Amino acid sequence: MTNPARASDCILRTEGLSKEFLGFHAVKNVSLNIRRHSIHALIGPNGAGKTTCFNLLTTFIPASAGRIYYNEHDITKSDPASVAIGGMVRSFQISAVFGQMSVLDNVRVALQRKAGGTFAFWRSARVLERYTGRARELLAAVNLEPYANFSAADLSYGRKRALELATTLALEPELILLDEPIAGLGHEDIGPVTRLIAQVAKDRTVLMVEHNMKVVAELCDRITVLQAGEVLAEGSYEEVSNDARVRAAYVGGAHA
Amino acid sequence: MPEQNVPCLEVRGLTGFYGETQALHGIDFVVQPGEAVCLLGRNGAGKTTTLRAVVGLLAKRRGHIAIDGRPTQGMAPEDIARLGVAYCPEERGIFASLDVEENLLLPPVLMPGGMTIDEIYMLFPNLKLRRKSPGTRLSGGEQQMLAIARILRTGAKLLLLDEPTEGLAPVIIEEIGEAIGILRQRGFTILMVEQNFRFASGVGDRFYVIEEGRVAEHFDRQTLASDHARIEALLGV
Amino acid sequence: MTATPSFSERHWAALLVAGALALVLAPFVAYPVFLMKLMCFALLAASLNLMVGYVGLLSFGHAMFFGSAGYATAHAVKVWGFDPALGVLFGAAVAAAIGATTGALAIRRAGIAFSMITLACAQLVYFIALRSPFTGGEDGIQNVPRGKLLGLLSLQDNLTLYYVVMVTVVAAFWLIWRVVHSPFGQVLTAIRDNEPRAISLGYRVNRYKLLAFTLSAALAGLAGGMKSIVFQIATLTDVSWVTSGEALLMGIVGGLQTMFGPVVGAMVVVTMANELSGFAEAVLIVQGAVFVVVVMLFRRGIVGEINAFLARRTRLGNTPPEVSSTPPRAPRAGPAASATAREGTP
Amino acid sequence: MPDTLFGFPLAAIAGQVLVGMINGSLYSLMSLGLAIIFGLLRVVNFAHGAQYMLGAFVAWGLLEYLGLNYWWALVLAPLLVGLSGVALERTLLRRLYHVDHVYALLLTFGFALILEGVFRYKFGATGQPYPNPIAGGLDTPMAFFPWYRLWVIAASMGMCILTWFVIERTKLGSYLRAATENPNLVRTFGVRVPRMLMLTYGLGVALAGFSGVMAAPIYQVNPLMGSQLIIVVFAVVVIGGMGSIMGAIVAGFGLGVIEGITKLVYPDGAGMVVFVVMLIVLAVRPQGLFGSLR
Amino acid sequence: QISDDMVRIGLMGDLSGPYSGNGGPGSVLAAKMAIEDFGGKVNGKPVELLTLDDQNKPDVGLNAARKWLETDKVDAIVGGSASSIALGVQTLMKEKQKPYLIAGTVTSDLTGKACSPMAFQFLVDTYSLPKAGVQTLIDKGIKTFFFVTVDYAFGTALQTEATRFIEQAGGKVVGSVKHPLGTTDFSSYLLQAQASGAKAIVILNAGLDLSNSLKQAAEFHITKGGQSVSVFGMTINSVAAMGLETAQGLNITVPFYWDRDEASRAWSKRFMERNNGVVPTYIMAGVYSAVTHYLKSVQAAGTDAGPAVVAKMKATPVNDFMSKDVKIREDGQVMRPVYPVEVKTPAQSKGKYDFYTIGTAIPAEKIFRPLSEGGCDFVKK
Ligand SMILES: Nc1ncnc2c1ncn2[C@@H]1O[C@H](COP(=O)(O)OP(=O)(O)OP(=O)(O)O)[C@@H](O)[C@H]1O
Ligand SMILES: Nc1ncnc2c1ncn2[C@@H]1O[C@H](COP(=O)(O)OP(=O)(O)OP(=O)(O)O)[C@@H](O)[C@H]1O
Ligand SMILES: CC(C)C[C@H](N)C(=O)O
Ligand SMILES: [Mg+2]
Ligand SMILES: [Mg+2]
Repeated sequence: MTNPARASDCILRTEGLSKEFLGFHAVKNVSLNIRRHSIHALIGPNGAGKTTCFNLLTTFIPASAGRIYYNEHDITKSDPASVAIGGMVRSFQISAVFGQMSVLDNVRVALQRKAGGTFAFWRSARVLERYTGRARELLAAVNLEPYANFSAADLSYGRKRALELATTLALEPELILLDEPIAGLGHEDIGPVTRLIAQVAKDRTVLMVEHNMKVVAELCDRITVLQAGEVLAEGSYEEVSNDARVRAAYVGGAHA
Repeated sequence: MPEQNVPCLEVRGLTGFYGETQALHGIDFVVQPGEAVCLLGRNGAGKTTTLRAVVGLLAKRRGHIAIDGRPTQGMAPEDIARLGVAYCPEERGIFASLDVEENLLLPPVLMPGGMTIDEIYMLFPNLKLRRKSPGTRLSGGEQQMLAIARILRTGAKLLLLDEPTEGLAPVIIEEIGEAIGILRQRGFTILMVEQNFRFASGVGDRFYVIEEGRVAEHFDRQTLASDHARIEALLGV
Repeated sequence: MTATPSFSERHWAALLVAGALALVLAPFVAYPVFLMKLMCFALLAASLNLMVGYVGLLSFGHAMFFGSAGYATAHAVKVWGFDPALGVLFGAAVAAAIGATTGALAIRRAGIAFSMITLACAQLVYFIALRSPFTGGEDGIQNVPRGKLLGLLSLQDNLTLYYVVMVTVVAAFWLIWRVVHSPFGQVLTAIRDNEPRAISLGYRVNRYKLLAFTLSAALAGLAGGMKSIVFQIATLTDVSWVTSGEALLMGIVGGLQTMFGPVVGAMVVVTMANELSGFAEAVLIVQGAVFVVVVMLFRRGIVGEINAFLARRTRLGNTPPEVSSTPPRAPRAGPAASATAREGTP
Repeated sequence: MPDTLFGFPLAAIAGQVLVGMINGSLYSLMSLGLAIIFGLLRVVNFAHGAQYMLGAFVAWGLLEYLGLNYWWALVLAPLLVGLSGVALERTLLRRLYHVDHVYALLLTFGFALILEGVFRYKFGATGQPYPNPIAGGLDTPMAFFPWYRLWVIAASMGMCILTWFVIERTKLGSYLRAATENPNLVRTFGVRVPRMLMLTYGLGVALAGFSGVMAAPIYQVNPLMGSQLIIVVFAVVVIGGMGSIMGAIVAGFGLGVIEGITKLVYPDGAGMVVFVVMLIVLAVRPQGLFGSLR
Repeated sequence: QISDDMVRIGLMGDLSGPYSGNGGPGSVLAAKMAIEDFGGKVNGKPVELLTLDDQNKPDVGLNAARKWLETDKVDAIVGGSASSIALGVQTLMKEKQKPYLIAGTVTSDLTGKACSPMAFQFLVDTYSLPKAGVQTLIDKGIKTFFFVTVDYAFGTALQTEATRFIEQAGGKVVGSVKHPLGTTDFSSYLLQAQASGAKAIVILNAGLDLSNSLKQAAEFHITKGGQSVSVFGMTINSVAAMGLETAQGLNITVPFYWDRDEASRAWSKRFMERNNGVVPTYIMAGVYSAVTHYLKSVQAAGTDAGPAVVAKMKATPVNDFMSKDVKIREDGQVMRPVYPVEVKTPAQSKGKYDFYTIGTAIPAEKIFRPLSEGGCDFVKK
């Protein structure tokens, strides 16, 4: 299923990625090929190792075996901050915003990282004004402009998700990793967030974990199904959803 | 509905506060013994808060709550629990310092009639596999299973489940639906908060829609079939 | 920034002018040595506050910076014949070096563990001070000459020294204010708020924390160095955990996460100790009681409570609710944290 | 049998190991109490030293005013000190569980200052002597080992094992551990959590009181005895791993012995060796020997 | 003339710590008694007593002394606890030209290397204490010594002087170990001393430290191998603290013992009545002596100006219940005789504080360091 010949098309590639927790193999020999400018989904039953994969890819935890190549650079031994600096940014399953800061500052903190000068303790915070314009643009893109001066903690769940996306985008990542972006959202929010993801995915690559098959079907170009830490199947939504093994392991009978 | 016997849970004019802000503005509903009742509603409507008020975790609550006819105003959570109520919280509340099995065995058995460990493992084989793993090392979905499994042992007759299917794979959701069916056969009463309407409509007898801390709508399974359009509009499904 | 109280610029200007005037006139009203002591402790408390209030890490070992800088300055000035200014800077540099070393160990842990590690490091420094020959053990380094500032201005006179100390302390406070309101300060806030998220944005958080810790140590050292010049003695008291505790008490009484809390706290605590001097046990009892009362009744501290009060008033007056002088929120093991724990900190 | 080892007289080594074990006993008992309280309540009980001192004073008071001997004190003093802990928990500490843990630390710190101050006010900083309840000793050719000190070692070990068993191997222990993490949730299971936390604090404090009684005949009964010990014990707790019961016990005895040996090899370093060990351990294992990086 | 119409005496001591039994509150009482006995007034001007707990911390003592002199107009400071503090205060008093009446702190540097024209040593020092002690031990045929020493100015000075005496007498110091002030557990130090095999284990500390170390020495049977435990200086409160059972047989020298003669018994009786029946130490007696002599000199000089009073004090012999016609040497040493005493066995003791068998007085010239050896800079050679 993997095709090393076209490796250069891939922004992110793993070879035999494995993770063992005290004798328990959470991820076994997973080889992923994430094509540039695609939306790629990672699905699978609970405990299949999806989140662990994310943690491995972003080097939040070290791999037990295998290699990770990001733009053909080996980042297996890197650290999370460097990975982010390199252009691969993740979001968290539980919404992650800086609650005590204003919505605008949330985005500016990200812009600031990109621009540097973050150790400048002798300079006035006013130098950050120069990021305000760009920050507002980003907020506008996710319909958060009106809330720019709100404390992030006061936002509703859906808006926090949107803010998180805006913050992530501020770093202009090449590759965005989203862990269950839809989970916990009310029905009325699912549509907008789905559209938002589709929108930000332009010119970038997205790798996401999601249980909501409707959303996966709508968004994703390619799907990898994990089961018990191993790749069970890979392909387009049609291919995967018609795979008998996948249906047995994940989708279940009622969902045709 | 047979109204003469005492309801398993009765809530009248329930108001509740987080500090200064009011989250519940007078909620009324009843749950009869053996029923499965669903609370629906948008994010932030007050569903979780309602459950927390019932189990006594919401300190600032006013109004009437009675379990099997016994008012619980002013009672501590542990005393309410002893009336036969068990709660599975939204954020799961798995204990990191206990392994899976310890988590499972933690809640004391309140009354006879709960499931046995073997039955539980049959229902959730993942848990058996990860039996000795620290509770919070489980995947998100596994933790959800554990949280539900944990209260099935206690024999509590009234189960409060807050979004039991969040983050679960479709197959597992199906299994949970079956489990709820089994529980009802055994005479358990279930009050559940659900965002997954498809799932809820499969298992619930009656539905309350909560909006801004009030009950905005109430319907039952019959209506669900007959008045589909209205409900779709209501919930934006 | 969260710590800026919301009342208007004009109020602030008036307050600053009044404060400046008070500082200039104070030595004519009060005993200058007492005032200098007060300022040194205010700076110590403020440096600690930088860690506790703005980085969210409670150091229980700030005395190690304060005290070792005291020794370094005393030694440099007395034995090597350094100029007092140079001596104090040397003290601050030594403190910064100790800060960088201990910080590298301590910042790897958060919350209570961080506090315990700093406490233990401080205790190690204490024992070194107790045993090593150059500190004079129990005797301390005594008879430290006050000398001449830059070889010109004799500091023998209390009043002269007072103004020198005052200018230094004001400058140091300005620096703290600047740090908090700088791009760097912004990053610190973000890290305190949500560390995993800050990492995922590409911040190497430990470096920021370490820099903050080192800065804080240097400032504590500055205070300690000056104190040894003022009192002409460097002793074990200044490296002992009691001093760390007092610095913390000042911060808490005045209000963490506020700029002037440490000043007010130092005023209260130092005055109290002064009034009760001669009754060591009474000092203990009163300090203990103050801790208990503040913790139980007004956790925001004096300045924090005032800010909150002003904020409430302005909010009624329809200005946007920009203020929060909430007590610091360090990482906790609450339900929310345990839910995120697996995601955030594998 | 050679009478020196690495150039040090064997008698001296044996003596220092014994002394180390005695100190280690107290370190273990004290850090055990701290570990229980920290592990379960997430409270760094800064008053632990003061409560240890209280234990010693209660023992002394029982003897002085009521004529009750050591063995009575060994039972009564921990009980009384534990009750005082319960009172503190009920009236003040309990209200701080919902705010940052730092405040509980500060509260107990303040409480410790008050206790120490009051006792200094009442009794001065001069110690009160407490008679040795078991006279005599084991006379070996190497050194003379007083019975009482040997008893302290044995009794502490017994107490440590008992406590460890209760917390790690019983149902009560798992309630306690769960209640630490999410007390409210455990309450909804029908477990009386507030009462449990209160008793836990009482138990931890009683251990401090017990250590105090143990220490009384060895050291003087002195208002300062607690604050002198507590900081070292904190280091022991950090080395063992905060909140780890096994860690507290192992690190306590281990460090006692290491300290004893250091007194012989490099006396000037004896006061610091605990802290040096701590730094080394932290550099290698930030969470401490038995701690988890939770 | 009396400055600001008031004579203010500051009494500094360890009022609550390990040395509080030696001086502490008892010294305060002694100073009060001295002022009362003097009539509460000098030349019609009231005498005021200020007290301070220096907590044995140099910074506390020094800061307070500075404040006393700079803002509270204190005319003289009396007392002392730890030598480390005294050395600092000494410098300050020299700078401010105010009399410093030392009674309670004993490093011999105060009249030697660090001497000051404004200072007086009213009692013994770290030269005189071991001088007799070493001789006693050497006379018993003891040749090897091991020190357990408190680690600060006092202990260091005591050990240096003792070592010199021992070496002069042909003895040998085989080792020593230092402990911090306020140690509670001495067992490891003692075991080390025991393992050294030295014939005499000498404890060079004071106050609480001293009673603790001696008690633990007994507990560990340190002397079972034929070694002996000795001390060179000790105040009577330590004997009370450790009990005669432990202290019996120790030989020390003291400048005062309550039961020595009629005058000392009479004064001590008055003192004990006001001190809960607790016996005065020689330090407390010394404070009384110092305050009395100071007030007399102020009266005679007609002023409280430092240099004038100091001149008067040095010119006048000290006369009180402790001592008769005792001169003050140029370097400030009060040349009083000292008494060798041996601690009684419990059987010998007949009353509550019947602790010592007292020997014949050693004249001051025999026991204090000769002026020429002190190295005091302002003393004319
Ligand atoms: N730190 C860890 N220690 C031990 N086991 C772990 C750890 N992290 C994850 N696991 C185990 O690895 C397996 C994979 O977990 P992971 O979180 O990757 O699942 P997932 O696919 O994200 O599932 P879900 O959809 O439920 O979130 C699970 O069985 C989990 O228990
Ligand atoms: N701890 C809290 N402090 C303050 N306000 C809260 C707290 N928890 C909930 N709220 C507020 O109370 C209201 C009701 O919240 P609740 O959690 O009951 O909603 P919900 O219906 O369960 O929503 P969801 O579907 O997102 O879980 C919301 O407006 C929410 O912001
Ligand atoms: C004999 C002692 C009271 C002497 C005192 N401890 C000193 O430091 O000088
Ligand atoms: Mg997951
Ligand atoms: Mg909810």
